[in-house]
Amino acid sequence: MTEINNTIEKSPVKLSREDFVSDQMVKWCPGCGDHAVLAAVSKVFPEIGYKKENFVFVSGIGCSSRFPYYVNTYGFHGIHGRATAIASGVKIANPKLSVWIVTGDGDSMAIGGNHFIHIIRRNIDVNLLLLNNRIYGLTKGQYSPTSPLGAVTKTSPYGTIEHPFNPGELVLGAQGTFYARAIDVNPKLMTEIMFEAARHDGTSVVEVLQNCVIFNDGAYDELTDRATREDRLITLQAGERMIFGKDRNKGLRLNGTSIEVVTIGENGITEEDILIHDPSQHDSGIHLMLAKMTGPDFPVALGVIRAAKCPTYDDLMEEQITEIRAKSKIHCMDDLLNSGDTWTI
Amino acid sequence: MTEINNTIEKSPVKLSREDFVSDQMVKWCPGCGDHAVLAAVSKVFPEIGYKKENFVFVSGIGCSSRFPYYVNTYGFHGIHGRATAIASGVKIANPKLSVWIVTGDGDSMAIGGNHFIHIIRRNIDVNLLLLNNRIYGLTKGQYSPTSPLGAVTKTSPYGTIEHPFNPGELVLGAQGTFYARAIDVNPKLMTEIMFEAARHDGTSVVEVLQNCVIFNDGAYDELTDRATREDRLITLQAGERMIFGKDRNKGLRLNGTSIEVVTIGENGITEEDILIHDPSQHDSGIHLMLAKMTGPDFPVALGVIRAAKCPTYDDLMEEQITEIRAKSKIHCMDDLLNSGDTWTI
Amino acid sequence: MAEIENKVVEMDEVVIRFSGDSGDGMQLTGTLFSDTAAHTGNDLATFPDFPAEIRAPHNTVAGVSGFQVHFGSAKIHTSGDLCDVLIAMNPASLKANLRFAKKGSTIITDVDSFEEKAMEKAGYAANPLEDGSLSDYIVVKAPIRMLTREAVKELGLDAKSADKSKNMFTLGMLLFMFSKEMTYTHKFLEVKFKKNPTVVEANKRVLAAGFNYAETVEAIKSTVSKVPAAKMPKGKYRSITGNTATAWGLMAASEKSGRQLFLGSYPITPATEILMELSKHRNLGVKTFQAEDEIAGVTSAIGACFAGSLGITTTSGPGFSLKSEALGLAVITELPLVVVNVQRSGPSTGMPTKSEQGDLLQALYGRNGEAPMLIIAASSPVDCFYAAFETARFALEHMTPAILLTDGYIGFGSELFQIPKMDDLPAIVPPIAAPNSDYKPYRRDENTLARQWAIPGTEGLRHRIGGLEKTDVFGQVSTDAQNHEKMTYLRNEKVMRIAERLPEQEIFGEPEGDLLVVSWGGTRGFVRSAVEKLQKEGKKVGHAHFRYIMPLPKNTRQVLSAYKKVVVAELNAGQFVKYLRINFPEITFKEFNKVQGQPFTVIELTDKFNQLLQED
Amino acid sequence: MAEIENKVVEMDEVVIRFSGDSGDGMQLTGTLFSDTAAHTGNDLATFPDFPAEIRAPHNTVAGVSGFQVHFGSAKIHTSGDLCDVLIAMNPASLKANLRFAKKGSTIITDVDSFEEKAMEKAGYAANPLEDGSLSDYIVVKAPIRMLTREAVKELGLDAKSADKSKNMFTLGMLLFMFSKEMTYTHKFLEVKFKKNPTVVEANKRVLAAGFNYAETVEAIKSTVSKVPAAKMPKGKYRSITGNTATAWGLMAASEKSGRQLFLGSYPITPATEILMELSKHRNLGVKTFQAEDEIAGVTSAIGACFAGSLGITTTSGPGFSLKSEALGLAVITELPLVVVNVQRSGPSTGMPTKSEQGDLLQALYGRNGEAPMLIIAASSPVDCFYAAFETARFALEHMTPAILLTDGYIGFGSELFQIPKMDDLPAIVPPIAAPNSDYKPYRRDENTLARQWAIPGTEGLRHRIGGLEKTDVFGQVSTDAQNHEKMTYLRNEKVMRIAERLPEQEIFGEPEGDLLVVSWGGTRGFVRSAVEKLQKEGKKVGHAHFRYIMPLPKNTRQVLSAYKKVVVAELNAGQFVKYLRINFPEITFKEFNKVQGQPFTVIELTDKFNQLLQED
Ligand SMILES: Cc1ncc(C[n+]2csc(CCOP(=O)(O)OP(=O)(O)O)c2C)c(N)n1
Ligand SMILES: Cc1ncc(C[n+]2csc(CCOP(=O)(O)OP(=O)(O)O)c2C)c(N)n1
Ligand code: SF4
Ligand code: SF4
Ligand SMILES: [Mg+2]
Ligand SMILES: [Mg+2]
Repeated sequence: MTEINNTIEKSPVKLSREDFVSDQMVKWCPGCGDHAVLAAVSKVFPEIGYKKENFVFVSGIGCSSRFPYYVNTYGFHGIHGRATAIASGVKIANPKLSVWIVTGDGDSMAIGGNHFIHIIRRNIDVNLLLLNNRIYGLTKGQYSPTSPLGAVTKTSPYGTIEHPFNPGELVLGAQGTFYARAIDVNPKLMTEIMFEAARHDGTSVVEVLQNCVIFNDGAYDELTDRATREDRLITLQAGERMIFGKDRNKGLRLNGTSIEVVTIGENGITEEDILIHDPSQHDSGIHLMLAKMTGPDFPVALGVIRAAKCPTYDDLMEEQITEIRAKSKIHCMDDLLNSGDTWTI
Repeated sequence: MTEINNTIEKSPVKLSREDFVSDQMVKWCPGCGDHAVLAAVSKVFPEIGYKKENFVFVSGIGCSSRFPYYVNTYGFHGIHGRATAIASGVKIANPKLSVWIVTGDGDSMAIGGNHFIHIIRRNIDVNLLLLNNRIYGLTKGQYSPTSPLGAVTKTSPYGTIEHPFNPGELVLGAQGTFYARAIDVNPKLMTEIMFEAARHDGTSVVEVLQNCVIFNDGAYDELTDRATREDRLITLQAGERMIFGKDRNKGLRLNGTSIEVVTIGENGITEEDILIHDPSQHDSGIHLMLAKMTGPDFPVALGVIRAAKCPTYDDLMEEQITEIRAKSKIHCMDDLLNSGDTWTI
Repeated sequence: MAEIENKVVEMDEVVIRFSGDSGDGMQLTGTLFSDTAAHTGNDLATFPDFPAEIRAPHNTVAGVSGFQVHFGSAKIHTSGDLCDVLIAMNPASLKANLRFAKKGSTIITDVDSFEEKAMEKAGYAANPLEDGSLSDYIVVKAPIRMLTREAVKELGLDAKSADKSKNMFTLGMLLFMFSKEMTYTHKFLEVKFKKNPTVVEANKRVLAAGFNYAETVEAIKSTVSKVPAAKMPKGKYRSITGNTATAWGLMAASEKSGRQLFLGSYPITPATEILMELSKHRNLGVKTFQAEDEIAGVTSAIGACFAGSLGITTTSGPGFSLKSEALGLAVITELPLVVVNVQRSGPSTGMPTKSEQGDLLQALYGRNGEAPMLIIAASSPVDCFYAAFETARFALEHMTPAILLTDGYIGFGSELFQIPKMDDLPAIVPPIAAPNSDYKPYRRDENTLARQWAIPGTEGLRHRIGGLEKTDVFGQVSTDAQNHEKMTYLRNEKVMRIAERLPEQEIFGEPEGDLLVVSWGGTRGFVRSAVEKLQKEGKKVGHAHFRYIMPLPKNTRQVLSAYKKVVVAELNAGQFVKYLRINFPEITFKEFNKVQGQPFTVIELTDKFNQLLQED
Repeated sequence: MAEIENKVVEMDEVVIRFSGDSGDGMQLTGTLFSDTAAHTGNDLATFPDFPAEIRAPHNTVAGVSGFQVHFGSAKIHTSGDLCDVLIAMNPASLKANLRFAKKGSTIITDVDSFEEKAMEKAGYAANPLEDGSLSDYIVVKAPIRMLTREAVKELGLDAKSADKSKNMFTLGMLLFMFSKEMTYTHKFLEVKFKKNPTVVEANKRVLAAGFNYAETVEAIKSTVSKVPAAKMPKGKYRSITGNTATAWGLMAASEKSGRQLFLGSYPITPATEILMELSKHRNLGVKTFQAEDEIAGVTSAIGACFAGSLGITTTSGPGFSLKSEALGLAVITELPLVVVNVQRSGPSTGMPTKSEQGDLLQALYGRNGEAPMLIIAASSPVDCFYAAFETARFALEHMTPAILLTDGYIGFGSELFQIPKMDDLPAIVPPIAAPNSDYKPYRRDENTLARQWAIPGTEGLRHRIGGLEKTDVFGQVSTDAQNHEKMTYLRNEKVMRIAERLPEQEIFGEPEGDLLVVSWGGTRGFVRSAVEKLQKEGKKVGHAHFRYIMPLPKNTRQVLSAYKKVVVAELNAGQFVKYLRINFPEITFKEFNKVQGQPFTVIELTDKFNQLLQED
């Protein structure tokens, strides 16, 4: 991981994970995937290297949104669905803070869907951890916008009749500049992705496939089962070919307008035919195809799928202020009050 | 246009545009693009052929949202941003109504963004006319989520610092099954598209590029100017090649993962090389590329860009009711009250 | 059994509190005990006390789950204050629940769970079973875990599986203690585990083991008691929670009115159960729409109302706030929307699992502009059924949006419900406009002032309504000054006229006296119990419990003037009393407010009322 | 000019109403006339009357745009009731505005616009200028269009371009009528069109043509009048609208407190101008965030507050409703959020361009749970500056969210503003926690009960707050019953203690008397004028106008008890009076309510007060 360079002040001393451990009892269910995310955060924050008082966590409501209590930074536990909007205010007000949003699939994409697409569109420089367990955990098991069609839950006893969002697709549809997918059982990948999210200027959305052991256990079994996972997952790395499989002999390539899975060594296919991953590519078409891939025909993509450069809202705001300030003749309220059409009696 | 076939009752007599003219004074500014949409609606409704009492218009708030007052159907002028949610209730409650939403770029994608993406995700069978003038008209000229970056408006005197949504991209990112783009100055295309929208089972989003003569005049000049428009626009037709240009010698084809503009007759390119438009294709990758195309390098696509088959929420609801009803032993409240664990004293 | 019956003490009423770790099955144990009592003729009320977290760490106070049942041979109004028997399945549950135990009550503990580490996690420095701190109680130290494992050993169950039936041991003990048979539980087990006979057998054996063990314990044997059957009206009964009752009341109104039920709702504690319950009833044509947020919940319901359905939205405080704007739309379009607010402790997210009556003023005034709505407050779990039915009925017949206020306490609580016959419920006849009639959107019925409902799809009634002010009768968009004032007063008057159809407000007690206790909503049971107690002591105390908030019953002024003093008791900082002061400025009101996220206790009420009786 | 001055009549005050088609430039004409009057020493107030539609069809009543100015030689409180001069640039504007003209007033019409088709579109069956229907007025039938075209013919302008300066002709006439010079307008034109000298010249010629024409008209010549300069405090002045004043007041508070101003807002009539104004001031570091909706507006502002800014959100009724839930969050996190609600006529979308005072009870009670906020109401366009400043000041110093109520009438209206010096405004010192201090999120200042503000980025103050109830001092998540009650009362008491810092409520008039008129917010001017009028007639009437709503000034009870009768006058169905009844049950209040989307008129107020004085 190369160093991060931006306007957020770095810590003069090397921090450790203990610097971010809070004194609160962690009350998630034993076995919940959220624990792994917490562990990854406290591991990666010292590496990111900002002063500890420059980190701010903002969340909404949900099991996942209890996160801020469990990590020793500045923290704001908001209201349901509004973490993204609250965080927008925090970051615009003070761009020198490293702002992290923790949200659930319901919090971000059900009630919070509007702020979610708008923060992404504006490309405000925050990092968003979307803990996607495809269920409402805190309210005990109702379906969410990511629950698969037909899912039987407390509010869909006969199966849902709703097509789910694919978070990656929605992010890209909203002009997203950074989208990555991690999974709770792979902490190493999670910390790598978090580091990249921190490095990215703009809204970084990190979807974590997170198991809710109580209300949706096994939602990602296919992707975590040792027997199948290597054939069901592909971990994308910038600059590397999209190769996967137990025998590392499967790959992705383009066929006409669609992506397809091929086997290296069959039908004359060689490594050269396999696509090379470029998360920084401006055109999001291929990123979309990668984000959409799903079983059984395709492997699910993990890793940083998109990380494209684009000006951030907060930078543009600061630039505009600097520029207008330099041009204007009005420097304080007394100037303003006395400007324009006035007269004396 | 082939006939529409669904459960909505048809009129036994042939209706005419007069059947849909309301007795209210139309109060849009002279020259506003909204007038053209109104004209197109009253022209196409008789062709769609439903009984006139089966049409319902639902709108939010905005200039465009005054629409229901100006057309003689059942109408509900809602509150800002909620037309999509209100219409969801209308359609689910009575799937035998033909439900039309009229909304603006602010109404649908600013305050109404959440309901917008969710109605699309659920694929509720309504028709949504999105009158996109890239400005807030009714409140007199503030920028909207579709105003281009840098736009100078009443609330962005120094230019906006926000990246706009592309409505088509957002629709597809939200799992849209129907997306079309029309322009106010082309009434024929508009009525054709509206007819196709009515035919489509699921949420049909029709974006109309609409000129606001007062607060954003000329937003689409490039696309309406006789001198340039044929080179700046491409009108897509199902089953036809994507050819455009004053001389009908330009076309679109795929190059690697991207779309490109080519000239027929140059560099050995023949008509055969040009892509054929298939709005019904399930994979939305190519539709996304088409929806995203923008000047100066690409023509802007008009016409039905996507119309893919997918079960609708309202049909699934009715099916579920029929199925569960047939299975259940409880047929009325007395049955329910007396079911399960009871005892007599 | 003969032996037992010899020693039994008769008791009028008993409160038992079950508590244990989230995984200990205390909700089920409590429910089974309650059902047994109900089937044997007791009246009863129950209340579950869930932890705020889904499954907080094992053996922590945060992870304790509780269930309280109050059963008796007379009318039971509440799930009880303090308990006569406390079950504590581990140290944390003892820690969390001791404050609910009466002095002198029996505490049944699983002594096997009082291990070093568990006690430490619960925050005990020393073993409370041994340090004398429980000397005011009768403590039963039962080796529940050990005896449970013992009981199923023969069946070849491992310790982990065996431990899952520990709760049956406890249940067996309690059945013995209160002279109840095991048959109800047997039947339940046979149905529930019909695919797994070993589990049935294991549970039955553990149940019997507990039952038999109790007999060997001196402390229990000497206190075995029996609560005789209550004299309840003859009829068919079931047990029901407030949230289920609300759902059913709305469904009953749908059936009676012939209007399809459409629910647009977003999950939120403690209202989610209504959505969950209604989503089960596709068989009765119920359409539930789990919306993306509360705003879509209410606006989809408004859309459904426009389309001719009984449109409903259910929520709790924060969600209710989000609906404010849309409620204004329902007011100005005069559609029969029903909003259920299962109140919880605020402000903001507050204490989501705790109950409060904090949203009354918001229900009355929480909308921009003058936006009056009908408001009814349910007073008990069973009353949720009738209150929901009535709210929908008046909404539909008077074409007004309406709010039903319940709360987490009565929503989660349960009572015995004498099953009504649908034929006995009043008819509901909404003013639906006839096809091709001379329809004007805002023409009103002379008496009720209700406008007519013209349902899309009906021939000859095409019209447009919406959130802008409209002209009287004709419904054209208008900014006319006089018209706006007229419409404002008409909308208000329409709601006020519903008072003509309401029963008179009753006083429980003498028609006049020293102290009138006023309450509203879910506190009825506690207040009634307290007043009954004082009345028995010969004090001139009366009770006026309000279900109808807006409008108030016509005789309210008279009722409030009948006693020397009036005190308004409510679970907030004083909201109904503000509303009464506005309406009856000439009357002096005293207040008794509690803002703790907890129900009243009878004792604090009687203390307060006694004090008021003595004051000058 | 000498000649004119010979005939002038002196007048104390005059009301002029300009009206015409949306495109006729009446807003500009009115503003230029007003500015001229102001520069010549008159006090004044103005109010624009926009059409609801952006540009409704030409010549329709829906498309009429109006502007009223009230200027005088004494203190001017309002933009006036009925006008002395009505300008009607076309038949529709006559139709729409005649009801605002005093009997006997002068009506100036562009006779050229009274063409058949235009009259029909305006809804006139016969020409009102000729059918005798205006016999109660002095009607000036000026051929404005013709003479305007004439005046610029030499410059080679076509009819369409010429017609654009018709308004200058009218302005010229009025300047003559009220003995004002044309110099101010000349200067304005020179600046505005500095790139186009022909346009400057054309406008100047038309202006002069109007001026000269007026002299030739007998009806005008005989009524030429002069309103002498007012005796105003010495100082520097400018004219300001309420919305701009609000924006500037907030900016002043930002500068004084050293807290960056962050505005999160979504456009809505009539509040949008505040967002528009603030977005101009990047030069002063103002950050405006045009949010995707009102909820993002308020929650982003809460986020900014958390981050150490003066976080603000501005809106009107429907948007205010949407913010309800988030306001609860600001209450429980105790952050200094400022919410501005520029009230408009409700319920729901209601009449968006009309003003009302309908959101008071919502401001007080429109949140779930017990969620008290500071509430201040501005009483005039200029007072918006001071009220906004004060609202922000108390919010910041007491760490409480606060609501500023204004309304469409004072928001769009303008007054003359004596420019204050920033040094003369009070300091603002928020309780910001020092780096590495022993910080506890909910430890409070002994006097104010304000908690400290620990700003992210500060060393040693990491902490977490949020919407769940927290323990006193330490700020841990808690469902403890006693703690919740304590925190509930602390949050309330903190707001109530602000009363210690408020000035005493004043009575305008004698300390005691027969009738005390109580009002609040934007109605101050009308009520004050009415009371002044009655006082001049010797009646014992006083006026108590409230700016501080929550908390009320400490001496309020005393003030309300000083007079024999108390009447509360407000532009709603009676909201402040409800609040007063709650707080002062012992006082009898009478009500005068108006719910028409229109301001009071002095005449209806005096009528009502006279009636109350006579009643027993
Ligand atoms: C305004 C509002 N509506 C509803 C709720 C209830 N609620 C709390 S969390 C939640 C959903 C949680 O799901 P998700 O965001 O996926 O988080 P998870 O618990 O699964 O981590 C809901 C519906 C609330 N607290 N506030
Ligand atoms: C809750 C609420 N917020 C804000 C408004 C004010 N408002 C009305 S329409 C509108 C935007 C209109 O823009 P758009 O949807 O693009 O429609 P257009 O007028 O351009 O057709 C706004 C902000 C409102 N009426 N209600
Ligand atoms: S309910 Fe599910 S998501 Fe919530 S803490 Fe438990 S396992 Fe995790
Ligand atoms: S303001 Fe613009 S969008 Fe609105 S009616 Fe006028 S031209 Fe049309
Ligand atoms: Mg979830
Ligand atoms: Mg628009």
